Amino acid sequence: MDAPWLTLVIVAPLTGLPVLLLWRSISDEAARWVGLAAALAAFAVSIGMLANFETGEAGFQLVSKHPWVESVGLSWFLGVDGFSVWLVMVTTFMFPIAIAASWKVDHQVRRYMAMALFLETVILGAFLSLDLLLFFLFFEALLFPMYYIIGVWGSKRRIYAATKFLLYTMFGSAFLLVGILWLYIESGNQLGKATFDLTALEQLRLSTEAGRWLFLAFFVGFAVKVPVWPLHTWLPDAHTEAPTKGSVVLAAILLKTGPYGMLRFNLDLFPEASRYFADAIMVLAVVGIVYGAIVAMMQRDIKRLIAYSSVSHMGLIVLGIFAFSAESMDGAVLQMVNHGLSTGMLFLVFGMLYERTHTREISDLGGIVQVTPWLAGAYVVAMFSSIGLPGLNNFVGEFLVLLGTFSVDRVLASIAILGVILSAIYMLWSYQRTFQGPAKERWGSLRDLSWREGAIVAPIVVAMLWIGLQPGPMLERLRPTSELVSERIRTVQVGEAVEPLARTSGPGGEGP
Amino acid sequence: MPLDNVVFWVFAPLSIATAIGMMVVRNAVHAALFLVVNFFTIAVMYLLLDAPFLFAVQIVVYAGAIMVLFLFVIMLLGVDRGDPLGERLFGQRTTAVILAVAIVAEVATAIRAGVGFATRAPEGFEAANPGGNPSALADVLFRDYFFPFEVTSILLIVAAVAAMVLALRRSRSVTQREIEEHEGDDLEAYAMAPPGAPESMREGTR
Amino acid sequence: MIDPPRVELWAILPVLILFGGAVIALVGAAFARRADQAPFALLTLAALAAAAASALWLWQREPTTALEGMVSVDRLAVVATLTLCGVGAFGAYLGYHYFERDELRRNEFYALLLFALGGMALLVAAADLIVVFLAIEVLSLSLYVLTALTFRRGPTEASLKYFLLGAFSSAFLLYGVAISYGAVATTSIQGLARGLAGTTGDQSLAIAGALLIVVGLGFKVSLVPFHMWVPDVYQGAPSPVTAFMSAATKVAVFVALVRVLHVAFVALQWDLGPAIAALSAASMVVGSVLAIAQTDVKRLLAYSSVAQAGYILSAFVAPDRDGIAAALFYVVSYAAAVIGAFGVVMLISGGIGEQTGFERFRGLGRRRPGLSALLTIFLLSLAGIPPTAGFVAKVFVLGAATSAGYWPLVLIGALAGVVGAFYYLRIVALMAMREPEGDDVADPSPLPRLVLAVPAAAVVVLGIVPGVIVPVLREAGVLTW
Amino acid sequence: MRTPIAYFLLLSAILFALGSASVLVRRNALRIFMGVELQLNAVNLTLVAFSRMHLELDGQILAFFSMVVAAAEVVVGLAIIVAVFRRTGTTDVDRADVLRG
Amino acid sequence: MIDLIGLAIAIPLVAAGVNMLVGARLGRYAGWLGTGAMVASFAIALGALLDLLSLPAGDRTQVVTVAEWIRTGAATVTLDLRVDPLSITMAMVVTGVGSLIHLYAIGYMEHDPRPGRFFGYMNLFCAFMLALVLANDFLLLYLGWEGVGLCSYLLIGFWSERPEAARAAKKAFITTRVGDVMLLLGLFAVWIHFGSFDFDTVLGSEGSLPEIAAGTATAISLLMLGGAVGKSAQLPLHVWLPDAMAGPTPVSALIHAATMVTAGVYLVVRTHVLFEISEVALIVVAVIGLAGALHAGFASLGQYDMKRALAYSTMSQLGFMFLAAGLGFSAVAISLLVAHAFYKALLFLTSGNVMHGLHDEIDVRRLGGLVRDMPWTAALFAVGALALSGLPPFSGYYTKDAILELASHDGEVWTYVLGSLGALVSAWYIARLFFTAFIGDRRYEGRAHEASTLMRAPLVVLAIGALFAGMWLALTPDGRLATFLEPVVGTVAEGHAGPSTQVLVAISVVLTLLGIAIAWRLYRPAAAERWISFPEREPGLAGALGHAFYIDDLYAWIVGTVGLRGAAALERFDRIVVDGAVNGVGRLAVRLSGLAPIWQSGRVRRYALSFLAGGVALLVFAVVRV
Repeated sequence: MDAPWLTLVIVAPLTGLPVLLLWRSISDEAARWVGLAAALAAFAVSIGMLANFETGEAGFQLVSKHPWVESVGLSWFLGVDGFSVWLVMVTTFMFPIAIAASWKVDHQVRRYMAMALFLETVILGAFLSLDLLLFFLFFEALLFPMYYIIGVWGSKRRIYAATKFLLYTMFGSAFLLVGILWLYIESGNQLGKATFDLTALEQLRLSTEAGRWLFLAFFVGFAVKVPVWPLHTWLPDAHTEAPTKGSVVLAAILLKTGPYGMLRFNLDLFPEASRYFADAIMVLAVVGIVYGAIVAMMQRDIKRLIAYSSVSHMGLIVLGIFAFSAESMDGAVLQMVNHGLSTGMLFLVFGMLYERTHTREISDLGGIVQVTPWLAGAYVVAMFSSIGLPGLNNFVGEFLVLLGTFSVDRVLASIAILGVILSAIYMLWSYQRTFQGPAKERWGSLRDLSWREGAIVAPIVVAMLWIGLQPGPMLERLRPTSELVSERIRTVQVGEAVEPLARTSGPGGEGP
Repeated sequence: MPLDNVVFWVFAPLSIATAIGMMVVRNAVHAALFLVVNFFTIAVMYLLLDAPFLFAVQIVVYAGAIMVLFLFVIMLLGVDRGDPLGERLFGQRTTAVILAVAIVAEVATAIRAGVGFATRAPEGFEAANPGGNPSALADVLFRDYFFPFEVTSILLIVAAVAAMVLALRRSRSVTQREIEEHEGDDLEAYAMAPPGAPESMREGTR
Repeated sequence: MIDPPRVELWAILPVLILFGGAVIALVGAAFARRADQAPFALLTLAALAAAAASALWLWQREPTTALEGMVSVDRLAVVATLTLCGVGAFGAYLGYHYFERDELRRNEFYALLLFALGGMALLVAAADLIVVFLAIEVLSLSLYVLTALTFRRGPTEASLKYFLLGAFSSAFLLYGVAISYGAVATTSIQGLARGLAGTTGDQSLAIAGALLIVVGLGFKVSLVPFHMWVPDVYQGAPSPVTAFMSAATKVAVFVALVRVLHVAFVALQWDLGPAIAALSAASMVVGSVLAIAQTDVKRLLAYSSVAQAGYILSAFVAPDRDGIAAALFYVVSYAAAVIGAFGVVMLISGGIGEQTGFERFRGLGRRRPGLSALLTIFLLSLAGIPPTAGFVAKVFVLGAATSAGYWPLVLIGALAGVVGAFYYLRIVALMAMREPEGDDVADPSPLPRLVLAVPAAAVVVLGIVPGVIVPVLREAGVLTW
Repeated sequence: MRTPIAYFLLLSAILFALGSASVLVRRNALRIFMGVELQLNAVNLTLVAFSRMHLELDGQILAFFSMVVAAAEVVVGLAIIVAVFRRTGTTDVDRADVLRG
Repeated sequence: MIDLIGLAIAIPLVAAGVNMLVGARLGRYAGWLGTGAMVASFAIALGALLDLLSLPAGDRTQVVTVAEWIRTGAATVTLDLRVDPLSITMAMVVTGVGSLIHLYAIGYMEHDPRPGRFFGYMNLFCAFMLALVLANDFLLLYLGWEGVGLCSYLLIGFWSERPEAARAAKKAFITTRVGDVMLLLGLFAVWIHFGSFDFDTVLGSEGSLPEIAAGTATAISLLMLGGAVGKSAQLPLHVWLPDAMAGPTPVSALIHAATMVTAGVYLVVRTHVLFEISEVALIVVAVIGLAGALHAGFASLGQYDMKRALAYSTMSQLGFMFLAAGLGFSAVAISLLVAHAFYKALLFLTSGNVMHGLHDEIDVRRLGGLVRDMPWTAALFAVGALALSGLPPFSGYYTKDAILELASHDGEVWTYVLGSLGALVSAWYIARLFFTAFIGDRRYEGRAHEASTLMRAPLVVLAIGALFAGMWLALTPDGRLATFLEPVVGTVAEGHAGPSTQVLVAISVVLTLLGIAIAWRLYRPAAAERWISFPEREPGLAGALGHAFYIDDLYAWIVGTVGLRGAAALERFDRIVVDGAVNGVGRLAVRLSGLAPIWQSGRVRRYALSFLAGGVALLVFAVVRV
C-alpha cells in the first residue's frame, strides 16, 4: 500500500491530543481510553509500515521528504532502515502497554495521557528523522514530557530526579548541537547550500581532525542518553523516581535514542573518527558493563537496581556498535529492542508489585512468591530474559554482540562477558531477597496479578519468546543495513581521509 | 608661544583642577560651583577651537541654566550638608581611579593611532563658516539636521511630561493613608535578598 | 539663502503616528487625569494599529534614506516597527489591566508608552548616529518615568537607578558617536560604512568609537557587564512596564545594533567580532548562573533576559544576512515569550503589591491551570526547548555564530542553555510538581488569559513552522548602502 | 592654531574619566549626576575638536544636540531625584538598595 | 521413529506448558500428565533407538531438520536434531530414568500444594535436557544447556520459602553460569575458527578430523571444559552441588545425579575430537576428573547429611567419568554415565523414601536401624550401594573396572593408583551410609513408614537396572554399548602392556571389599558412639572432610567478604565520586549564583563601577591588536 507511512506513524499518537487538550472536562476513565486508543492506533500504523518494509534492502525506505523551512535547509525528511524499523516497532509496541500499565494514575489523568502521547510522537520522530535538525528537534522535545512525567507523577524525590535527568541530557545535547551546526555550516561551504540532510552531509569531506572533534561532540550528546559510563548517574535517579510508566518508557525506549544516534550519525558521518575512538569507547562500554553490574548488586532499592542493570546492558549495546562487525551491530540493535522489552517488563512487573506494597526497599520485601505466584512468575520471566537465558530475547542480542566483539577483540569480549555472570548474581540475589524466603506477615494478603495486568504482561512475554526463538524475521531486515555500515567502517583506515558514502537509496522514493 | 597655546595651557590645567575639585569636595554646593568653573574653561576651549556660538551656548545653557537648576535642587532638598567622607564600598575609590586612568590611556592610544599627538588642525576653517559661525551653523542645522532638531522637540516634551508626572504626584490622588497602607508591604515586597545570602556578603553597614 | 531640506514625512509615518497619538493621549491625560482609562487604552491601540498599517505600507518601498539621510526606509525598520507595535499593544493591555485592577488612574501611562514606542520606532529606522542617540534618549526618558509610575518605594528606587546608569551610559554612547565622528568625519551610518570600507591602516579610533557605542547600546539591552541595573529595575518596575520594556527595548536596540554593526562598522567586523563574542559569552554565562539562586520570578526573568541578550548578540558575530535574520527571529520570539511571561507573572502577582516570590507560584498548576500552562509555554520557549520558537531561535543564532567560526561561543551558549533550562523549569516544577499552599482568588475574567494566549500561540507556531516569518526576516536582513 | 588637536582630545578624555570617577565615588545622587554632566561636556569638547579638525560643522551641531539632551536629562533626572527624596528622605544612592541580589 | 524425535522434546515441552499454566486446576493429575509425557518421550526415543540399530553402523548418524530458524540472505540456519548412538544413549537415559523419577515424584510430591508447577518444571527440564543431547549444533546445545540450568534453579528453589533452598538455587545458577560463560567463549572461538556451530563442521564427520591447530583446539576445548566443569560440578566449580540438595529429592535424583550433571561429561565426549587434537586438554580433563573423584570421595566421608553425602558421591563418580574421558576412553565414560544414572537415581530416591518416611530427617546421626521400619527401602539402597561400590556383578563393577584397567594399560601409573584409591573410597563412603543409616539402633523418634507402592515400583525398576545393566549392556570397553557408540566416540585404543586383566580384577575386588571392611570397622553399630562423636574428637579432620576441604568456605570468603566489600566500595565510589561530581557541579553553580548579592548589592555605584570596568575591558579590543 502506498501511503506516507512514516509520517502517519509519527502523527498517529497525536490524534489523541486534541481530545485530551481541548475537552477539559473529560472523565479520567475516558482520558485513559483515549490515550490507549491513540497509542494502539500508532501500533497499528507501524504494523502497516513494517508490512511495507522491504526485506533485504540496506538503504532508507519509505522515504518522505518535504522542505519545511526551506531557507535554512530544514526538511521533513523521514526514512526507515534496518536499524530504525525495529526501534519504531518496539516504541509503538511498548507505549500502549505502558499506558495501560498506568491505569492507576489518578490525578491529572488528562495531562498524563497527553504528555504520554506527545512523548511517543517525539520519540518516533527521533527514530525516523533523517534530517539532523529535525532529529535534534525531536531529541530535545522528548525531554520536557519526560521531565514532566517524572516530576509530576513520580515519587518522593521526583523533582530532583526530573531536573537531573533534564539537565544532564541537555548538557549532552549542547555538544550535539554544536556538532550539528558545525556540519551544517560546513555543508554550506562544501555543497553550496547549507543543509541538515543526513544523506547530503554524508557526502562531506571532513578533515581528520574536524571529523574527530565532531565525532566527540556527537558522541557526548548520545553518550549521556545511553548512558555511557561515567555519565550515567542521572539514570538511577530518574528510573527510581519516575512513575511506573515513566520508568518503562525511559528504560524501554528513551535510552535507545542514544545508541541509535551513535549508530545512525556517528558511524555514518565520521567513520574515520569512529574507528579512531572505537577502542577507547569499547573500553568505556566494558567498564560500564562490569561497573553497572557491580553497583547494581549493592542497591537496596529494586528500581535502582534495575536502573544500574540498564547501565550494564546499555554498555553492551555500545560495545556492539563500536565493535563494527555486522554481527555485533545486529546484536546491538536487537539488544536495544530486547533491553526495551526485558527491562521494560521488569519495571512494569515491579510497578505492579509496588502498587500493592508501596515500597521499593529490598529489605522490606520477601516471601512474595508464595502469595502472588503469577506476579513472581512474570518477574522471573523478565529477570531471566534480562539475565540472557537462551530461548528468551536478550540472549540473541547478547550473543551476537559478544560474538561480534570477540572476533574483534578477545580480551574486551572476555571481560564484557563477565556481565553475563554478574547479571545473574544481582538479579538472582535480589529476587531471592525480595520474592523468596519466608513469607512476611504484612504481605500475606497481596493480590495476585489481575486479568488486566496479565493482559499487559502477556504480549511482552510473547514478544520475548518470539525474539528468543525466532529472531530470523528481525535479523533478515536488520542484516543488510548492518552489513552496509559495518562494511564501510571496516574499510576505513585510521588517519586517512574518507571517501563519501555511496548509499544505494532504497525504494519508496519521494513522498506524495 | 602663540596665544592659543598659552590659553590652552592655562585653562586646561584649570579645567582638570576644577573637575578634580568637583569630585573631591564634600560640599555639594562647592562641587556645583567647581563644575560651573569647569564649564567656563570648556567654553574657552570652544573659543580656541573656533566655535564661538557654542562658547556662548555653553555659558548660557550649562553654566547659566543647568547649573542653576542643580543648585536650586540642592538647596531645595537641603542636602548641602555634604557627603560623608568615608567610603563604604570596598575598593570603590581605588578601582575608580584605576579605571579612570585606564580609560584615559585607552582613549589616548586610540587618539594617537587615529589622529596623532602632533597633528594640528588644518587651517581654513573659515571656509566652513560662511557668514560667521552662528549663521553657518544655522545653515547646517536647519537643512541637514532639521529632522534631529525636530526630534529634540519631542525629547523636550517627554522631559516636560516626565517632570510633570514625577513632580505633580504629591498634589494628586495618592493620599497619606495610601502611603501608610503600602509602606509596610513595600519593604517586604522589595527587600528580597535571596535567602541564604549571609549578612557578610552584603557590603558595608546599613 | 539655504536650500530648503527635503521633508519626506511619509518615511517616518509610523513614528509620526505614534508621537501624534502620544501627544493626544498627553493632552487628554492633562485634562482628564482621573477619567476612566479605557478611552486612553483604545486610543493607544488605535495608534498602534495605524502605525502598524503605515509600516506595512512602507514595506513596498524601495530601500532608501529620507530626511537628509537621517532615517532609513527599509524592510528591517518595517519588521521591527511591526514587532514593536505588537509588543506595545500587549504592553498597553497589560497596563490597562494592571491599573484597572487596583483602580489606579495613571493615564499618563499611555502617553509615555507611546512616546517610548515612538522613540523605538525612530531608533529602528535611524540612519544617523545622532538620530540613534536622540531616539534612545526619547525612549529612555519615557521608560525612566514609566518605571516610577506607581511611586511606591520599589519603582522609585528602580527609576533612580535606571536613570543614573542610563545617563552614565548615554555619555558613553555619545562619546562613541563623537569618536566615530572623529575617525570618519561623519555620523551617518551609511557614511561610516563607506568611509571605513576603503581605508586601511590603524583603525583604533574607529574601533574605539564602535565599542563605545556598543557599550551604550549594550547597556540598553542588558549585556554583561552593563546589565546590573536590569534585575533591580525589572523587579522594581510595575509588571506591565517590565513586560513592555524587556521586550520592546530589546527589539528596538538590537535592530539599531544591526545597523551599527552590520552597516556602519561592518568593515571592522574582524576587529569587533571577538569583543562581541566576549560580551555575548559573558552575558549568557553570567545571566544564566546568577538566575539560579533567584527566588523572585520577576528578578529571575530579569537575569534570564540578560542571558537572552547574550544569545541574540551571538548572532552578531556573523555579519551576514543569515546572522541578521537569526537575530531578528530570536528577538521576535523572545519578545513574544517575555512579554507573555511577564504578563502571566503580572496576573499572578496579585496587584500593585507585586508578590512575585516563588511561594506565589507554588502549585499554581492546580489552582490556575490556564495561566500556568501559558507560563509554561513561555518558559519553555525562553529555555529553548522544542516545539517552541525559542528552540528554533537558539539554533538559528548559534548557527550564525558557528558560520562565523565562533564555535567556542556556540558551545558556551549551548551549555548556558542547560543552566537556563534549570531555572526556567524550576518555575515549571514549582507550578506543576509542588502542592499548592493556601488558596487563591481565581481571576474570573478570561480576557487576560485569552490575550496572553496570543503570544503563546505565536511562540508555538513559530516553533513548529518558523517558515512563516523566516523569509520575511531574511528580506528584512537585506541591507543596502 | 598651534595647539595640536590631540591635546583637546586628551583633555576631553581626562575630563570624561574624571566625570566617570565622580559617578563612582560620590554617594549623593545629585553629585553623581554632576559627574555625568561633566562627562557629557567632555564629549562635547571632543566633538568640537573633531569638528575643527575635519573643517566642518557637523561636530558642533552634534555638540549642540548633546546640550539639548543634557538639558532634557537634567529635567527628568532632577525630577526623579526629587521624587526619590520625597519618598525616602535622602539622596544617598547607597541607601537605595532594597532592590538587590 | 527417528524423524519423530522432535516430538520427544515437544511432548514434555507441551506438558510443561500445560502444567505450568493450568497445573493448579489439574491437581494430582498434574503428576500423571508429566509422567505420561515422559513415558511418551521415552517411547519415541526407544523407537528411534531401534530404528538406529536397524541401520548399518556407518549410517547411524541421522540429522533431522525440525524447522527453519534464521534466514538471512543466502544463509539459512535450520533447527536440526542429531540422532546418533551417543545422543540416543543420552536420550534413553534422560527419558528412561526421567520417566521413573517422574512416576516416583507423583507419590513423593502428593502433599505439596503446587504439583502442577513442580511437574511443569520437571518436564521443562527434560525437554531442555533432550534438546541438549539431541542438538546438532552448539547453539541448540547451549540453549538446552542454559535451559536445564534454569530448571535446576527453579527446582532447587522450589521450596523458596526455605531460605537455604533459595540460596542454594541462586548459588547453583551462578556457579554454573561461570562455567557457561566459558562455554560461551568457547562457542565464540568455534565460530571464529569454523564460521559455523554445526557439529559436522566443527567436529568433523565421516571420520575426517576438523582442520584446526593444536593450540586453537586447546583453547576451545579448555573453554568447553570450563562449561563442563561447571555443569558437572567438578573442581573448582563444584561447590553448588551439595547445597543443591535443598531441592526436592526427585530433583536431586533426576537433575543432580542422573542427567543434568552428566551434561558436562556428554559435552567432553561429544567434542572429544577437539580434546584429542589438543592432547593438553585431555590431560587436564583427566587430572580434573581424578582430583574430583578423590576430593569428593573423601569429602563424602565427612557428611552426615545423607543427600549431601550422595551429592559428593555423585561428584566423585563424575570425576571418574572425566577421568575416563580424559584418558581417551569416551565410551567407558558414557558407560559409567549410564550405569551411574541407574544406581545414583536409586540411591537418591531411597534416601527420598527415608525423608518421606521421617518428616525430612536426613541426618544419619539421627537415623539408624531403618532396615526394620523400611525393609524395601533398605534393600533397594543396598542394591544401589553395591552397584556403586563396584562389586561384581553389579553395573558399577564393569565400568569402574574398565576405567581402572584401561588406566593401568595407559602406562601412567599414577592414574591407576589414584583411581584405585578412589574406588576404595567409593566403597567406603557408600558402605558408611548404609551402615549408619539402615542398621544398628534406631536413633530417631517414632516410626518411619515405608514408602507407598507408587514410590517403590520405579525404584525396583531402577534397581533392576543397577543390577543388570552392567551385564546386559556389557559396559566394558569392548562391550555392546561401546561398540554401539564407536562410530561417534571412536574405539578405545588398546593400551600398552600391563598387569593382566585377571590380576586387575582381583585387585579391584579386594580394594572394594577393603573399603567396605573399613566402613564396617568404623561405622558398625557398636561403634556408633565413636563416629557420632568424631567431630569432637578430631575437629580438624572432621572439619576438613565435612567442609570438603574448605574450598566452599574459601569461595564464600572471597565472594561474600572481599567481593561484597569491593562492590560496596564501588557503590560508594559511584555515589560519592561519580554522582558527587555531577551534583557538585550543580551545587557549585548554585553556590556561584548565591554570590550574586556581593556584586549585585543594590548599590548603584557598584553597578556603575561594573559598567566602567566593562567599558575599559572592551576598549582593550580597540587598542590591543591580536
